[in-house]
Amino acid sequence: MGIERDGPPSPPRVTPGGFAFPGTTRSNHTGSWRLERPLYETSASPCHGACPAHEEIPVYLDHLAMDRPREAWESLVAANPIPAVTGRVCPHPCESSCHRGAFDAAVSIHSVERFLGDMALREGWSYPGFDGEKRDEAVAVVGAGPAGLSCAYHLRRFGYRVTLFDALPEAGGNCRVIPDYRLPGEVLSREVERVLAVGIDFRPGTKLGRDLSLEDLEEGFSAVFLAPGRQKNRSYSVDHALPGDLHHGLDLLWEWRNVGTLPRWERAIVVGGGNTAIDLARSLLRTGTREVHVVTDEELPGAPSQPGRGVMPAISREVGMALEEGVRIHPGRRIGRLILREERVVGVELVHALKEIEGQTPVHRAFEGTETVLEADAVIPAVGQEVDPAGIARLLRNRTVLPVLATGQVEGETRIFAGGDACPGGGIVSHAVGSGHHGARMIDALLRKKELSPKTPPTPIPYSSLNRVYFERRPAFALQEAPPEARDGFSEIETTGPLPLLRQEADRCFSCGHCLECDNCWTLCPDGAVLKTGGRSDLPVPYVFDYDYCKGCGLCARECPSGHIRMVPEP
Amino acid sequence: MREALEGSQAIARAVALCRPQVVAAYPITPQTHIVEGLARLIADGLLAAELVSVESEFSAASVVLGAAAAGSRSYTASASQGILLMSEVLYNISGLRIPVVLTCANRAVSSPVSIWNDHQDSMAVRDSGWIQLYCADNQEAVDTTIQAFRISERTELPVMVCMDGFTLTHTLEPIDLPEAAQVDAFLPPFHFSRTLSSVAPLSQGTLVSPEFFTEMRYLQHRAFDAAEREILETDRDWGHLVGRECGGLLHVEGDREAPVGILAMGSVYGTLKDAHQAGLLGRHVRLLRLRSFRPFPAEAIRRACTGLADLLVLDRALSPGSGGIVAHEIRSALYGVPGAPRVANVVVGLGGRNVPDGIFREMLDSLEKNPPAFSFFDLDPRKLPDPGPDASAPSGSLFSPR
Amino acid sequence: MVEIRIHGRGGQGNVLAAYLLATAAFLEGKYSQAFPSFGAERRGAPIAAFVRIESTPILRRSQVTAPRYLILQDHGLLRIAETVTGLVREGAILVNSPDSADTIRSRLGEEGFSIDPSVRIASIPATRLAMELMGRPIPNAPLLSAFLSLTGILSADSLVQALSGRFSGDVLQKNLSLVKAGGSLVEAGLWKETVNA
Amino acid sequence: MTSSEPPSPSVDWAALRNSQPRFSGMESGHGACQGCGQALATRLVLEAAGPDVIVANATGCLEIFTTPWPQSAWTVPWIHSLFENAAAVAAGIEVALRAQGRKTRVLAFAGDGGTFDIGFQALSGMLERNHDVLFVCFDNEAYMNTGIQRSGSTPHGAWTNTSPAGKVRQGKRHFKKDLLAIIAAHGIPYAATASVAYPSDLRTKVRRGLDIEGPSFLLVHSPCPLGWGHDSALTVAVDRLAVETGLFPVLEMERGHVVETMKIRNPRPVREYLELQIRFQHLLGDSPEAREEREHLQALADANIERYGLRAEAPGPRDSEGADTVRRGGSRWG
Repeated sequence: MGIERDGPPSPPRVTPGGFAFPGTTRSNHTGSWRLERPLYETSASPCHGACPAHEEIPVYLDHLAMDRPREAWESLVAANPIPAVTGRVCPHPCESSCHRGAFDAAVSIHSVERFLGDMALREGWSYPGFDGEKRDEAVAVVGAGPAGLSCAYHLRRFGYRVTLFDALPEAGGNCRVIPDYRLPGEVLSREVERVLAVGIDFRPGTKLGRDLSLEDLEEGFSAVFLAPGRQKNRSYSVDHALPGDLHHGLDLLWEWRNVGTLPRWERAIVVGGGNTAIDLARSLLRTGTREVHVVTDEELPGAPSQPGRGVMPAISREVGMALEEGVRIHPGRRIGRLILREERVVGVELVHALKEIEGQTPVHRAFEGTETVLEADAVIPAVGQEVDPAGIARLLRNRTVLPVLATGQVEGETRIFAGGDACPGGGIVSHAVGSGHHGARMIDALLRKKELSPKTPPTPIPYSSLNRVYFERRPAFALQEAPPEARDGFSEIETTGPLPLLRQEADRCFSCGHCLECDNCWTLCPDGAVLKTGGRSDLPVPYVFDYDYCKGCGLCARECPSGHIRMVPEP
Repeated sequence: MREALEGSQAIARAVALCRPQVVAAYPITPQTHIVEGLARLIADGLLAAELVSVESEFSAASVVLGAAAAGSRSYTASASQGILLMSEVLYNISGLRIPVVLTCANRAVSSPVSIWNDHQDSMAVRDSGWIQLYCADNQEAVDTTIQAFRISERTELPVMVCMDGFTLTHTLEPIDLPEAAQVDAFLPPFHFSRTLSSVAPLSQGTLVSPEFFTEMRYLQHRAFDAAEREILETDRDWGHLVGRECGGLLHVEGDREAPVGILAMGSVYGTLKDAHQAGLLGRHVRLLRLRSFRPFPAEAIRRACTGLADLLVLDRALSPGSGGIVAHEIRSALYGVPGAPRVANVVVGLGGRNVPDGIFREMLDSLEKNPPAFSFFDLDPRKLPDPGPDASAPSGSLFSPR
Repeated sequence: MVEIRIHGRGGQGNVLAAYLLATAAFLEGKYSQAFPSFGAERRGAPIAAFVRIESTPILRRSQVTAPRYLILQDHGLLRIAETVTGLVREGAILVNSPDSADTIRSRLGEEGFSIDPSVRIASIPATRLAMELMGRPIPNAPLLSAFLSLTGILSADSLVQALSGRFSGDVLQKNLSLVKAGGSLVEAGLWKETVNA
Repeated sequence: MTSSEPPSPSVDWAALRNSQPRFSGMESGHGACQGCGQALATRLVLEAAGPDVIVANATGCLEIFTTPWPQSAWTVPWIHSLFENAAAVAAGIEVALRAQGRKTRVLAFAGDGGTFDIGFQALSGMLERNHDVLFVCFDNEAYMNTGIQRSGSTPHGAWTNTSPAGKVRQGKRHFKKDLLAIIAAHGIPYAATASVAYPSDLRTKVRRGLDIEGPSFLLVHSPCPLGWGHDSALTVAVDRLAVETGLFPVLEMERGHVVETMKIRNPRPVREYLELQIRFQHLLGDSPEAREEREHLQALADANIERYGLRAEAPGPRDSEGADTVRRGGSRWG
């Protein structure tokens, strides 16, 4: 005997005229035909991959597009608690990576982020996600800049007790020196206050190395997150010469923030290509300095560049606006000599120069015989800051920045983590936010005695995986920008738009790798093998494949606009 | 009520009495007057039915298929080429077991073209799964038409009422038309158990695999057993209602004890009976009139043939290369029956050729001369291109060209 | 059984004449049968129609090959052999013609037909009558009327009743006047003994 | 990266299937080929038509793959009679319903064989007699049910088993029958063409056809992966190209006059369409014959664009790029 069934099935009985009852092919499971099966698979969007704060951008864009601004904000603050700040000051690398940029124009993500941040402040929304498990462990966070705030915030969400120390009387870190025309102080204050209000024990005016030691923290807390930032001005001189009344750029900005005054010069030269230089240059123009020059050996953002050539790190939009406003930028130059009368600066000798990046270290080169003279009554270095070793010298071990592992732990330490500007890389607010978030997650893993497995950066879904035929070209939303001639004061240059416009902008999102819930798969399956789950709790939303009937034709995957469906061989 | 009516008009009136909701037809001689009559009844408001004047017989059959499947009593009529053009649909209607009534105004099938009467058209679709009832006169055609709706609806088999073209359709004679109330009492409102309806949706006309096809066909075949009983019962009921019957499946009369019989279908039987009554047959003869060709009443035939030595079967259609058609089936029914009569088969009256009352005696006389099993009885060999050795044989003698 | 063959041309109302005759018979309680020659002929071509009248049910379905009476809707039909074929001895022919019966008989001889002396012939100018009274050359009503008058097999009233079943209004009135006129053109009962023979 | 879980045995799939927010006139488990354009088109038509319909179906793939007795995929009342009589059967159903005073709508389904060719007479008669029937032709441009033989709808140059490409012939010699012009000549209230690549447009047309009293006709271009020789995943993509090349004009007619067309902003070269399909492979080579046929097809597409005025510069809601852009949030049918 070969193969036999248990008992022969009784055959169906024939009907007059051969009629059949409706819908009975359901007993015919055509899924057995399948060689490949489709899977719903969320892939990383390029914007998410590019976002230093790890925001799930397509998710909150989707919420807003579907007219759920609060849900949008809530999913946004699941990664970044200060979107009104980052929405203004972040150079939004997300937009540079946006696939929509290759189609018509990148989605104006920062406009949406800022809009949601503002709306939350206006509406008084409070953060979601603080009603979970409460933990006994206490964690210390040093530095109430964006990294420290972010870390403290996420630790609170995980249920920890958090004490946040800062040397300054206010939280906010270097964000405080960003001029009001970019980031109104009130916006910053309100977001910072909201963060602190999640139950963080904030200790202002408490400086590590002066008011408490690392050992105190190690003893009093289960873990420590260090985010002291870079507060110490990098030393500057031109062949060891310095003007007598040397002002550092960042100090001037703090002076403006705290005292409300800035010196008025006839002609000031700001040295440096970063945001501090640009912020200061523009602030000086606004406060009465007649002429402001910026000298940098880097190239202007967006200028034709050779590989390895240094580009001004300042946000390109800001550089552009500075130029519009009358700041004179001298790229590819450096000051070769200060022209001093007594100790007073009367001018500088500029020389053609360039900055090349070879490996990790920049190389500055100047070219003799290209000197020109620029008269000036002030030279202000804004060439960056360094980490203040006070209290953390043990960890720095003669390095300029805190060495951290991928786990966020300081090299050689178990319970000490670090993030923000004090660590290598960084320099922008959203990066600080992201590092604080990362630190919080790693601390959580440590305290829960789980493996500290940092997320590997996701590979974003390629442009070719999208089915662009389902999208219509539409112009991108742009923030309203005051014309240069009207930018005399410190009121904000950019103003946002009404909800419907931002909603439309959010709707431009391709949702790369995410389900748009567009119904294409549900609509186009010839076999009716895609089912809507309709919010059922026992099933993933919004669709499932009914593999009883899916023949594996691949039509759904081919027609998915956002690359959310992948065909895989049948197991 | 008794009226002098042309056969076609009588059929139109009889159909109207059955209150069909849909009538679809394409004109073809000699069927035209039937549908024209119905059109006039509808135009005059005497019949509330949808008349669909289709673009072909094919569509006529298709329309009544759809209409009956959708729950309406439906009627069509045709003849000759029209029946053949319908044939694919005819198989379909019966296979779907949809009740429909069709009048076939029997006519020859071309080529060569003949608009006149014989039975080639209905015989061509004898295997299509339709009940076929042949009428001897117009009264019977009227009564059979009304009966046909009931038989069809009870058996879920379509019924073809066969009446000879011109000979009946165009002949005016007195007809007893039943009263509307009588027909209403006899024929309940149309009901089809598998009516297309979104309330109880069914799928009809499915693909049936070899695994089940035989059983499907068997079911259809068995339905004809039930149809035999239904035809008899319906005729009997009709008789109780109006006082006349149509002959059930097979009508036997004449000299019941005679050793010789003649079997015929359709209007030629009237002439035969007339000749018998007038004594023109010259001998005692048993007369058999086959009313139901499908279902084929084999048992009734065997009973009716008891005691016969010879049976002459008249065919009015031809299966070229074989012979008559009815006779084959009669022989088949008698096969193996002890003492079964010899069966002689003649084809007469093809393409409207007149069948005079004198011809029957010649046929009977020929039986005594050991006739061939099959012959063209009214063939005139003088008209053949190569008359051959029998060219001198007079018209009316048994002659087989084979 | 009385068997009648009516000859005419397509469009002259030949079949209608047969139907009227059979209907009139039916109205008198007789059995009757009327049918056309089943031709495929078009308007104007010679055609025939048949009538059978009997006091018992009629079973016969064959064509009328040996009629007792011929009714001819125009005398031109006399040139066609089929017209007179099969007429029984002592049969009779009624012809729509302005010519006299004798002229017609002699013309038949000229056409090569040998007519048995027992055959009776009568004629009326039915077309002329129809043109006068109805304005259309439809001769059948006066012909039928004359035929009934000659033979007496049915009453003129029955014909009137049959016509009333088919026509109404002006057409009916004109037909009725044609019936009246047609009947008056022949001698009533002239062929009666033939019928009874 | 997160993946959907394999079906959980605890899920009541039947209940989930029965609670879908759409009407299912043709159930799963039918035996259509993978990626069948006709199955997709039929599903869409029935969804738009809703449950209160009766379908008369011509012989063809659709009938075969939906009703393997004792099963049927149909949930609406359905009858299949023959290849060539769908229109007449539907007409019969329609008059019966009218006689009974029932309001159920009647649909006739046929392929291009049952419409352009063998079923054309019955269709013409049905249209002429003004039956209130929506006749839907699923046009896959050949007799696919019998194994890919040419039909009156097969485009010029296409390979089929009865119009093979060989040494002296380049596929079908004759042109695709201009059925729409013939339909137009009937002067019926509504006729339209549609494509499975534009489901919303298709749905709108089904509803319009059913709403209008009297006969209406809908020609739905329905790719056949088997007969056209394209990947089963490309059914919609191929059909979109059929529209965007101009080879298959999408339009609406009322009383024989074109009243609306789906505009093409960026007509695609015919070659892009041909390249996806094996039935046109012989036209892709460098031989003069292939080039000539290719140019011929391009000219036919251009002529369609010109004849129906399909070009548009500005975006419109019903142009080939804007007609079925996605709406997020499950509102595809909104």
